[in-house]
Amino acid sequence: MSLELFLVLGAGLLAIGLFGALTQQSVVMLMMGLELMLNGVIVAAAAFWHFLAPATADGQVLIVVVITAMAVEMAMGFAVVTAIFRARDVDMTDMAADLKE
Amino acid sequence: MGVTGALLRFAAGRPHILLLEVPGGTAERFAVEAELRHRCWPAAASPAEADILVLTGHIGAWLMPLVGRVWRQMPKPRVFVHVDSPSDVPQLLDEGRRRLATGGEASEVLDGEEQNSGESEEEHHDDEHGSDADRCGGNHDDENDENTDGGGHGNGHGAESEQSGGDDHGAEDGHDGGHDHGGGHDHGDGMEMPGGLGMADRGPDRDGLQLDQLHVPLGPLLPDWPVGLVVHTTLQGDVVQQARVDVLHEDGADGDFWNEPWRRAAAGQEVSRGERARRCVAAYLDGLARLLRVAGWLDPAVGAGRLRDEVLAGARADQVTTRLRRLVRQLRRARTLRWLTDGLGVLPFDRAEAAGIRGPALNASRSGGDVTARWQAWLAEIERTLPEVDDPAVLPAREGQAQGLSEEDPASMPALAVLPELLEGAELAAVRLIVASLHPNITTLDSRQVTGVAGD
Amino acid sequence: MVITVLFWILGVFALVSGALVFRLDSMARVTFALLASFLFVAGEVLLLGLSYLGVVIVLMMTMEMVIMAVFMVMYMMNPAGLMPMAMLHNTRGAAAIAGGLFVALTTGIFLVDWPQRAGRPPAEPTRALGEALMGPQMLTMMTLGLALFATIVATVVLSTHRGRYERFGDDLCADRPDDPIPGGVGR
Amino acid sequence: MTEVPLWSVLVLPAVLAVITAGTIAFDAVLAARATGATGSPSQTAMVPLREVARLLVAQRRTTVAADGVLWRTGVLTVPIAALLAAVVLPLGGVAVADLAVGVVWFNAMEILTWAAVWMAGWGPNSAFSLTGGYRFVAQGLAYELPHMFALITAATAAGTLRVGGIVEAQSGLWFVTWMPVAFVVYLLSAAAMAFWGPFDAPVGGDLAGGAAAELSGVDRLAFLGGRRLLLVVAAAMAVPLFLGGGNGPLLPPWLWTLVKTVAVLAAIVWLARRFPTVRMERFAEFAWVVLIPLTILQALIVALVVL
Repeated sequence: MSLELFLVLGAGLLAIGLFGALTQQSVVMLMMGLELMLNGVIVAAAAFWHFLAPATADGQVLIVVVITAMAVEMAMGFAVVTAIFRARDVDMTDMAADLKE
Repeated sequence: MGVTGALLRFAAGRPHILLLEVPGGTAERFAVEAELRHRCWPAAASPAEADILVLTGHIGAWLMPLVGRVWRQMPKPRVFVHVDSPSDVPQLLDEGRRRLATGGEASEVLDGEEQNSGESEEEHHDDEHGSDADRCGGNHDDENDENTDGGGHGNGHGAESEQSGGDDHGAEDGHDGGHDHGGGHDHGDGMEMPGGLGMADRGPDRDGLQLDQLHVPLGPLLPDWPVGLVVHTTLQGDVVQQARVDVLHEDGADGDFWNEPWRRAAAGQEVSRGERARRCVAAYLDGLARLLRVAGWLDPAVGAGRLRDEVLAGARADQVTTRLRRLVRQLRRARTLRWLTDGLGVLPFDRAEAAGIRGPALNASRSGGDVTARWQAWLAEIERTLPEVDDPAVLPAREGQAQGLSEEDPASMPALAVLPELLEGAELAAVRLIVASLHPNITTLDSRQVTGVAGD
Repeated sequence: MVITVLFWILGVFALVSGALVFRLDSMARVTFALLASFLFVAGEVLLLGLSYLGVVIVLMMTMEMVIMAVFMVMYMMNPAGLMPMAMLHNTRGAAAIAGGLFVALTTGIFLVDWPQRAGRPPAEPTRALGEALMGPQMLTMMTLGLALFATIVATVVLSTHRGRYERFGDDLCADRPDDPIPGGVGR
Repeated sequence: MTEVPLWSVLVLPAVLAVITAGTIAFDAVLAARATGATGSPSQTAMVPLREVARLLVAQRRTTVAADGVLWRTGVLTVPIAALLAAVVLPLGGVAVADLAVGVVWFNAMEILTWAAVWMAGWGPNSAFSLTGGYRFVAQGLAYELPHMFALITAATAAGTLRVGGIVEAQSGLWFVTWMPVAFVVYLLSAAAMAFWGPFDAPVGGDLAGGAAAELSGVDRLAFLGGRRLLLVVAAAMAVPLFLGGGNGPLLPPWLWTLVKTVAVLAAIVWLARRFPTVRMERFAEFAWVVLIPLTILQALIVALVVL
């Protein structure tokens, strides 16, 4: 167990999340990709705290901020999806792009 | 086998009973309920929970397949008991328990039915969606066929329900086309789904979103549900968007239990006023018991059921008055129950009058017209009628003819006419309460009198 | 030793369930695969000695994913996955980008000369976190919290189509709100 | 706090199972009293055993196009979450794991049932079952915030998240005396989290059993048994949080804990039969408009007192 291993795990989660966020057409699935990327950030932040600077709480604060960001992202995401869905009956990013018109 | 056998015998000491009533089985249902109370055997809410299926009433060729479906949804070991006469009940239940203790039934009439309709006995087909699709596939306008479909699921399990919340937005094309009543089937016209399931259509919901719809029939084989009623609902989530009422009417069913005194009086027999009053009080108590069970308040529901049985068995007024008044007082004071039923299923006075509703339900529509007003009107009616139960005066024959069912339960028939509009926009829990509060007593209806009647 | 084994198990499961999010057909399963990924990461965080944050991740993410499941089933095509279908675009490019990112990050991770561990973890990391959040940075955090809260409320308001004029009438004088399903208090 | 002896790992499930069986029997007694039947005490004591035997020999059902994975996961998660939540329960000063973040742990494990009940409702592919699952999510959203504030109130007063620490802080005055609102809200949410009456809408009879409508055999045993276990654990948690844990005169602490737990449980089970099922469309508004402000106010008062 070492810093590098945890960071590789975090990078793996980040890459999977990025892949999902880039490929998925649906807004909700895109959000899942984003959440998975943030998941990777959590692992990395916890590892940095534990292996590099356990005396300060900076890593912990980062995790708290990430968790909060996820909650906010989800609330906003669903609100936006609901609004789009109501207005145009679509939940796909490709179709939402047409909304620019 | 030794251990399993011992476990079976031990477990059969307290079997869960799924009690279903079909037209013509009211007196038998009361006998079974009384016996279950006496033995402390719990009532099952669904086939999956039940060990013994107890059916009261007349099962004709039309109901048989539906009963078979409920039967096949029950886990083994399982036992089927059909009660024909109230006096047989203790003996039949003992017999049922004995059969359960020895492993239940492998097959009988109901399993035979299974083969006829070409369904395999595989566990995986317990809900038979596949066969539904086969049977109903082509003929959407055939009322009878559709109702068969509905009823089978009507006990609420498995149901067509499928993937509620919804199948598929992608399926909107090719749907919706051939149905003349916005409900009907969810079996897709062309698209076949795994397991033979249909896909959901979509429709606007109350928040202005296009969401999936499901077509779920409620009844007729559903505990605590008016006998013979089938409500075809179109659900979004648990909100009923559309409701259509059907009545199960099968040839050969006996006359209704509730209007028996009037019928006898009309036929020239001597019937006392007290006997008539007993039926009235019992009918409202039975309605209360059902409403309270649906509301999830079991103890007073049991109390109402006990009082109902005592009144019917001929207890003198002074024997039951104290307890009856205590129950009425308890319910009048029940603030939580009022809080929960206020504002549900509001039936305005002019609408009620136009629909021809009379009696307590009409009185209730003067004072709010919601579910609360209706059950409170029952309480008032019980208190009003109770002193008459010992009246020995003979009921004149023409009163029997003139009042017939109307005196005993005036709400029943017009209630069906207003039911759909009350149910639309309500959630499932509210639907159950509204239906219970209208107490539609369907079996007495002539099938011609209701629009959209199905059956034979 | 036990901890190393646990790290590998939890890590592999976290990655696998993360990948399943984009492989499964059923939207319900997708949501709970993501939840599983979060729970395994929470396990890793617990391994690192951050008990409070690990448990909070379990708590927050379970709630979040259950709510997400509701929305997934409501808005998504094919929520039960009964109809196999692909809803992807630009798969190849995305795979290249994501793969490239992963390779770059991994290379970086092993090339960088990480500094030595500075200090020891405090006896109560939770208290240290609380003091960091509510100590010197208290005002910042409170402002941040309020701002985020306001954002949530604002977006939710924007996405509903019924406001107080619909509920209480145009002159806001109605005694009871006109809701499709009345609530228990009457506000 | 005492070192954790290994035996407690075995004793905890056993004690919980006995109390759970007692709860079922007590509920059966109350039900029998309502029917007017006079069941003999030995028959009543048999009720939980008969129920277990009945479900053990019954066949497990499946339904068409069921989501088996999520269904079984959901069903199994209920008892597992209840057991995990129970590890922080102190029995007279000894807990299986007196975690530094015990209160949050308890809360997190209890929230796992949200996912569990939803999955159990979703799995069988049946409308009533799914509605039951959704009802529990709605219920969770209604009860959870007041519940969290109630937990936070107790933790604030003790200045620690460790359950053992909260008990120690009550060696003088029990928390229930000066935070009654939090205690009442906690009891409400204990019934709500175990979807016990009057909050039993998710498995309500009007939905033919709701989330449990399609369950039979061992699955039903795990789901409904887990639900009762959860009720026991939630009620038992009220003791260290608000009722002084094992503190009390004369009796040894472990006995006091048991006595108080049984009393809280009996009260919940008895009260459940006194009310009809509360629907969330009504309760949610009440929870958010009335209970949340009340519990925040309670937490504020407690925080001011502690400062």
